[in-house]
Amino acid sequence: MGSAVLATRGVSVRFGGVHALADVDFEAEAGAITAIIGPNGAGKTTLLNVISGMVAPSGGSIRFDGRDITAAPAHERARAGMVRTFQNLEIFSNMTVLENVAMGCHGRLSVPAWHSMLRTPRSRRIEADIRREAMEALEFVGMAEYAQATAKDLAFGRQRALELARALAARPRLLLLDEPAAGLNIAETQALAAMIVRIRDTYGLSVILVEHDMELVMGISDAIMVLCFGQTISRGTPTQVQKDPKVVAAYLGGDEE
Amino acid sequence: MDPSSLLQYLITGLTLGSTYGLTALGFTIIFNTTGVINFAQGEFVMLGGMMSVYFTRVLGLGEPVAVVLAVVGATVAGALVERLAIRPVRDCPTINLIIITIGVSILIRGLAMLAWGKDTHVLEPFSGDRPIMVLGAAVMPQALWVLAVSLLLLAGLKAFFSGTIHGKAMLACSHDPKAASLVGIGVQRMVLLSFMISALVGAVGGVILTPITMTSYDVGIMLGLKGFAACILGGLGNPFGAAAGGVILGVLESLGAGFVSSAYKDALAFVILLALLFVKPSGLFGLKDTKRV
Amino acid sequence: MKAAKWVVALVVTLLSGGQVLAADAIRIGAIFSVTGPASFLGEPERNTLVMLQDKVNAAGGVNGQQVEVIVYDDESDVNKCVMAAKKLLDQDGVSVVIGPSISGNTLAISKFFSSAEVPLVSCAAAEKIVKPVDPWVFNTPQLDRHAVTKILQNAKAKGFSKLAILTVSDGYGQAGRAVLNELIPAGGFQLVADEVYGPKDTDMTAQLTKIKGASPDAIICWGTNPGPAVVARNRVQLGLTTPLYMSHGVASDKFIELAGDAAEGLILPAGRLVAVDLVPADHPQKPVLDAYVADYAKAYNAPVSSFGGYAHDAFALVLEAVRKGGSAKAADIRDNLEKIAGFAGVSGVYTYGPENHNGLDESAFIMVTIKNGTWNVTE
Amino acid sequence: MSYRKDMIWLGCFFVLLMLAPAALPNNYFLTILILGCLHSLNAVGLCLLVGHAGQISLGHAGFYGLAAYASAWLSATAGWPVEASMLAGVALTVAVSFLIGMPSLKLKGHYLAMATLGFGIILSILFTETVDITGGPSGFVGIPRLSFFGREVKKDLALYRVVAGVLCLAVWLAFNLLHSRIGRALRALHTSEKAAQAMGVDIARYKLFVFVLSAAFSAVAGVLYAHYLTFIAPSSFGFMFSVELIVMVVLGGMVSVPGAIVGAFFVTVLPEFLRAFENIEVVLFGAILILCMMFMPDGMAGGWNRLWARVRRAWAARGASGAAHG
Repeated sequence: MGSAVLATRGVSVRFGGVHALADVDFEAEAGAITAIIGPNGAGKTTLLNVISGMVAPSGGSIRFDGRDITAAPAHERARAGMVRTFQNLEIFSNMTVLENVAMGCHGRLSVPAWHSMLRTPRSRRIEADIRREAMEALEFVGMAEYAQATAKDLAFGRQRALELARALAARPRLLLLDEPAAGLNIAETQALAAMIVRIRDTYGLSVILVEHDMELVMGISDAIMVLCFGQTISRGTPTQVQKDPKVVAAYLGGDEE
Repeated sequence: MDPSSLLQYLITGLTLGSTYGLTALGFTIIFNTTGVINFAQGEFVMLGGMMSVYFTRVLGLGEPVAVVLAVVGATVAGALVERLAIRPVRDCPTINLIIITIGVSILIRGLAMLAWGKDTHVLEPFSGDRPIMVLGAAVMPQALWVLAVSLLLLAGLKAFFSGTIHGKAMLACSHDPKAASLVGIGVQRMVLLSFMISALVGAVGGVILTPITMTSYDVGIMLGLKGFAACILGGLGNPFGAAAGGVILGVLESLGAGFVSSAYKDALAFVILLALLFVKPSGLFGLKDTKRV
Repeated sequence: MKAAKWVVALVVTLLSGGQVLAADAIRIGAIFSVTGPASFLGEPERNTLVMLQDKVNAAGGVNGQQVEVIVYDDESDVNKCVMAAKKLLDQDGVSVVIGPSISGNTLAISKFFSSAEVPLVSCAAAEKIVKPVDPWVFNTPQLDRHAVTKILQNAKAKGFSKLAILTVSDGYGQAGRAVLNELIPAGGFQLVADEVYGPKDTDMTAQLTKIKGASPDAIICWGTNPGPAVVARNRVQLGLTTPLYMSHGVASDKFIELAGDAAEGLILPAGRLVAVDLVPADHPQKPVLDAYVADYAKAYNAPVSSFGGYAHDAFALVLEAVRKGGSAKAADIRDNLEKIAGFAGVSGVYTYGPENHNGLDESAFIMVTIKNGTWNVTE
Repeated sequence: MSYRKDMIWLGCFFVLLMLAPAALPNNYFLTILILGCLHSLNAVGLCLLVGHAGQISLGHAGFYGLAAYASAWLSATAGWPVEASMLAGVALTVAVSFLIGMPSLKLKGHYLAMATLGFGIILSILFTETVDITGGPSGFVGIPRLSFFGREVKKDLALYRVVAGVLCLAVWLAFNLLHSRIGRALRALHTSEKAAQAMGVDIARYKLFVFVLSAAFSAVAGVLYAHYLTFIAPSSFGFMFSVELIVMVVLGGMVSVPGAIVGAFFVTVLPEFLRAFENIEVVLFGAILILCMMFMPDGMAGGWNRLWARVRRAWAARGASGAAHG
């Protein structure tokens, strides 16, 4: 398994007395789209939060590109090339679309603060680079024309695309998508699926996908892990997982899904 | 240090702390329904004290009548503040509302100064000023009044919030105003009610404190400041935390003055408050993370 | 650009708002803390000055010239005081200024007066104002040093040796504390406790308990209302029988009202204004005191305060200088102020000189005791 | 607003500041202008901190005072040259704000307000009680006047130009910052700390940076204040002044630097206007504050923008109808 871009070993998370995650081993291979699925409350988003550094695990370790990042804060993980989106849209609502995407370049195109304050030539060059690359990312998701709009004025689907563009502008090696299809209609979901594949193919990055929409997951995933009540109950290719009786039982006995 | 001195410091701190706690209680009630720190809270306390002085001295009313009138007057003032200054801008960001309450406090203070002058006034203690000696420490009868009324108010609020429809509705507003209005609670009415109740609590405090602390048009600033500190110390949103925070602050000040230095007693109290905040970022009895300002 | 238009509009309004005054009147500026924490000083001072202005003008003015008093309120704030001083000097072109009410503000603006060469007659008491002597700066209140000396004389006579002090942490208390710390050891006393309370504090039990532990023969409290009234009350509440001296800062009926029964037996130095009825008829201050009390009662239907007296004396001294020198020019007023000797005012008998810009001594004070809710002279 | 528009505004503002004294008859107005500029300097720093990064501070009066006292003590008591004292005063304040900011900025909302308020009060108690150093409540007397290389800035006019120049410089720095990646990061962490972190923003560092920067602005204002007035007293640096500074920023519209400056001048000058009303002044001030917040919820900057938009619409409508008639 030398090609795993991300691997967790024995990750556990407790909220109060509840085990949100129990001893989870997870791996995502480089260049692959890996999905995490499971019924509501299975701990999918918690796992994503642990991976991205938003939640500290109570046990276990996380390796990214072979480096142990268990103790690294979220912003360092982002700078190391791991960028995520959020299930409940965390766009910078009062900023313009372009500025939102420019935030994606923040960690990568950096310059000491005094350059920015004095607006030195170096700072101006960086700002120009940021602007150019942010526009490229916007063009990639087909939103160049909205560059100057205020983010909160966009339609919901566009806000999702904006989050994706913002993540892309960071040129991540690993993209974490937290329920990117939530709230999208069928057509939009199909476009999203195509977009995710195109992103992977164009930039050669790895994707970890947490998603409820089974059609989307089964359609584009290379590997799937199924969580139930904080524990891994199955893993494999989409076909393997679909046939796994434990998975079927979990979903049927689970809830509304 | 002999034990009777220590006891005296504790008693002093407790009395002082009750004054802070009472102000803090008012802060909590408004914060819980609106998320606003009402900078005019100290002014309600001042109004209670000044009005009872006015009614007894100038109008020559008996103390019980004057006290009731003063509390009613301050409650009306609380209602007016909500109707005239808060309701018209209810959709504004919290910080705007806070600035408005600063304006309200300046306004009320100014009006009080115009109406009643800049002098300091006293009110006769309710049951004389002959101290009761306890193990060599003096306890003022009025201090007992303060403690008793504070406890009564706390118990009353507790009963109100957990036992009455209106109280429960107010709590609901604090948790989720949208949901509250969906289930048919008039959020605006609750906000009005919260201003009235907190003005009432403040005014009662002002009335019972005045015999100990005296009063003048500008006492509200200091009380507001200490009351806010007490609130934060106890954990915003928790009435019992607020009362406890007040008492802790008062005792800290009194012990600081007694054992460390009277010049630095306030500084000492704030140093300890800050240290506690850094260990417990949402106060001693904080219920939940608060929203940002 | 918005700021631009705004400022221009503002300037125009300010300019047009400037008063136009009679050209031949003697212009006297005044800065008092009419509002803010020090309003208990500034309000009677302002009232006194306005009253005296009307009285003098009604009587035909000084040397045939009317007097024009321009009063600004510094709101007890040093920035506002500086602005008021600049306004008086640069815009109103006054030839002398009376005030400010508080020491800090006086110290903040005094150098403007030396450089503008306009005399300033302050109503604040700090020694720093007149020591070292600034040729252009005078003051009228009795110095803290004189009050402390009076208290210590009394304490010595009573055979006290261990003293405790309790002072307020504002400018008044700080100045008193410094003098007390100097004169108590110098007078052969032992200072056993040195406690402080805040200007807004409402309970001094803790400080008094600590003082009690040091078992002094007497306590000296230095502050202005309402703090000392709280101290007096707390002392009784704690059952303390140690004698308590107060400063002249509380020498007003208001203090007795605030302290109530707890004021009984307290001793303090006070100007004669506090007990006008007790001043012998042949005392040089008697006519001045009587007139001031009567005028003030008539004009404001309110009791006088010694603070108003400071403004009274400042105004009277300035007019005396104008009258004597026959000139209302700034430099002449300064020169003639220094020549004033034996001039009876409300606060005492003034004798200024090139090295003495305060003009009073201990004789400006009498020691009084509060008995049955009123003042009694103890010497 | 684009960077270019901001620069044009700054240019106009600078010219206005430099020309203003010519229209003023005397020193009294200069005093107001100088204080207005110093308050603006404070407000611009707070605008970055409160308006953009969303971190409240009720302790900046303490920083203003700390720098003023440090520079006053170094120059008057320790005999340092004024320039060196001012630098040291600012440096000390920056260091102190760093130490205060580190633990405080972990707190949020009202708790952060309380922590900064607490530090502000502790500082102001120190100013009052360390009588031997600060002169205590009656103030610090005999601070040397502002001077450069041994040459004292005697005239108020010259001193005003220095202060106005420093203000413009500070505004320039603020504009540069706001139009850079740092400004974006500050606004981003204001809206969503989670998302900002996910974009690689070290939010603790950025909060601390902007906190220290705003303290530095206040410190620069403080040292200039001390060496302008040559007298300082603790009452100028109390809790109420911190509140007043926040009022200036909010009145200005929170996020607008020009707004903060207008707010600062407004709060500085308004009492001078109201002085004629004597005792009613305080009441009027309170009422005006309430009315401003009611009718200009997004501050003076917002009010101006709306007014301007309306004027432009009216203009366009008139132009259109004119064209139709023609």
